[in-house]
Amino acid sequence: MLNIQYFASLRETLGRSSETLALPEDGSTVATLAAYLATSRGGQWEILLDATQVLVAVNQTIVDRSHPLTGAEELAFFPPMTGG
Amino acid sequence: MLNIQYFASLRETLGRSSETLALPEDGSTVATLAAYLATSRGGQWEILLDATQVLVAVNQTIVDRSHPLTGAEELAFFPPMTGG
Amino acid sequence: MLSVQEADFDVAVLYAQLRSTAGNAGAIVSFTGLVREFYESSEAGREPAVQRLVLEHYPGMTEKALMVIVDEARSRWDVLAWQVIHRVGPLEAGDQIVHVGIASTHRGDAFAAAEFIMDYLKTRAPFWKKQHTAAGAHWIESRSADETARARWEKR
Amino acid sequence: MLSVQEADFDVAVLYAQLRSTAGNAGAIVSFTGLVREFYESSEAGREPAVQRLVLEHYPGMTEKALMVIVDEARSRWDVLAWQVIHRVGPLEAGDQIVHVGIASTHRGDAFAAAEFIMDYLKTRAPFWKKQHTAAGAHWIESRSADETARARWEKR
Repeated sequence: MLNIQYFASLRETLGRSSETLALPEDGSTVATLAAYLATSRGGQWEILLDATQVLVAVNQTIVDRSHPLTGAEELAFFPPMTGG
Repeated sequence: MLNIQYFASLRETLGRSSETLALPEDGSTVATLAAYLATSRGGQWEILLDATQVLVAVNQTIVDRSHPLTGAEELAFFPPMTGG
Repeated sequence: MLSVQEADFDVAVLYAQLRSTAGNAGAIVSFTGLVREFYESSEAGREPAVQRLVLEHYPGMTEKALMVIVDEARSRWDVLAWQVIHRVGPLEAGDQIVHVGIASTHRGDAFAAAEFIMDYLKTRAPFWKKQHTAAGAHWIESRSADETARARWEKR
Repeated sequence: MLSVQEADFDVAVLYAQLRSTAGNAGAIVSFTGLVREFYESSEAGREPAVQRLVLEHYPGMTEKALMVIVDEARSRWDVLAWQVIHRVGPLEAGDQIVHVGIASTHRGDAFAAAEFIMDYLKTRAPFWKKQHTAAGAHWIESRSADETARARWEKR
């Protein structure tokens, strides 16, 4: 199962902080998973398609959208960081 | 009168920390004053001719050798700085 | 020494620790970030006074991301001792928010390592700031200046 | 705040002063230089352990030269508050020798102003170090690396 977390403004926009999800059939990369979530849920979820507004970490490391998924990852979606 | 000071290794090399001197006839710039001291005193004083080893301040500001002198200045000769 | 914490930190204690563990260091550079009362907006000039700032992070990933940044700094420069402290949770104007301390043999390395860590921390460590003002609450947007500052460290 | 003094300084007190006078600063950078036990020689590798260092300066000109450097830094960057402390007289290995503290709105300005002041101080302020070791005493020679560090700030 994928363990997905949402942070900061994205968590508030989507109204969700985490969820557990089986890897969808066409979810072989971060990009296809984001597309699956955006199209199957619609509305605010379409923000996941915007790669400049939504960053992705797989197993706590930031990755490109082309990063492959096996379905056993800890995934996180979040806006650009504003620490320091 | 010129009030001349010598600092650090230069003070030790020349065996002198300060002196008061009337502006020599041909001492219209720092360069000609240094040449006057080097040639009239000879020996270790010739180090004053070396503009990379001996820096000059007039009235407490570092100047080029071409800086003009009126004869009423506070002058200082010293090696490159090594503070900090 | 790496710490992500709600508690405030004491720069005096951090400096003493760094100095005592730094061996034969010739240079100590420390950076402390403070919560500013006003935040500039690129569009609208000054925004309302910040009454409170709340810092959220991604526990687990935060420490990992900071260690990657520190390790990269240590591989590029001579770092004899280091400290990275970042606070999370509620903060007020004037509060200390982040601290980076670097001890090195020479000053150039100490300055570069400290500034590198801050520039990467700003854009690569999972922290987010929410600003609470009299006019309401909103998330602070990332500044392109921060990404520009980070990008100049990229190796060509 | 500028001081040329024989006495040691307390970085904790300096930080507290800088923070309290800095107004709405977002960034505080401090640099502290320490006397290193060994000095490298470009030719002969490591030299004998330093037992004592004596710092000479040119009273009057020193303060003037440091103010010129600080004023130039303030004209180039946003500096809300600043401190430059330089010790003179006898020092031992591990002793604090120089401190530069800068408070600024943003971190880039604080880092740049502090490093600029240090690079100019090293090559443009009239301080000279004499090193006393078991093998005798000698004046420390200026390092070309310090002049290179300073020259990169020159405006083209």
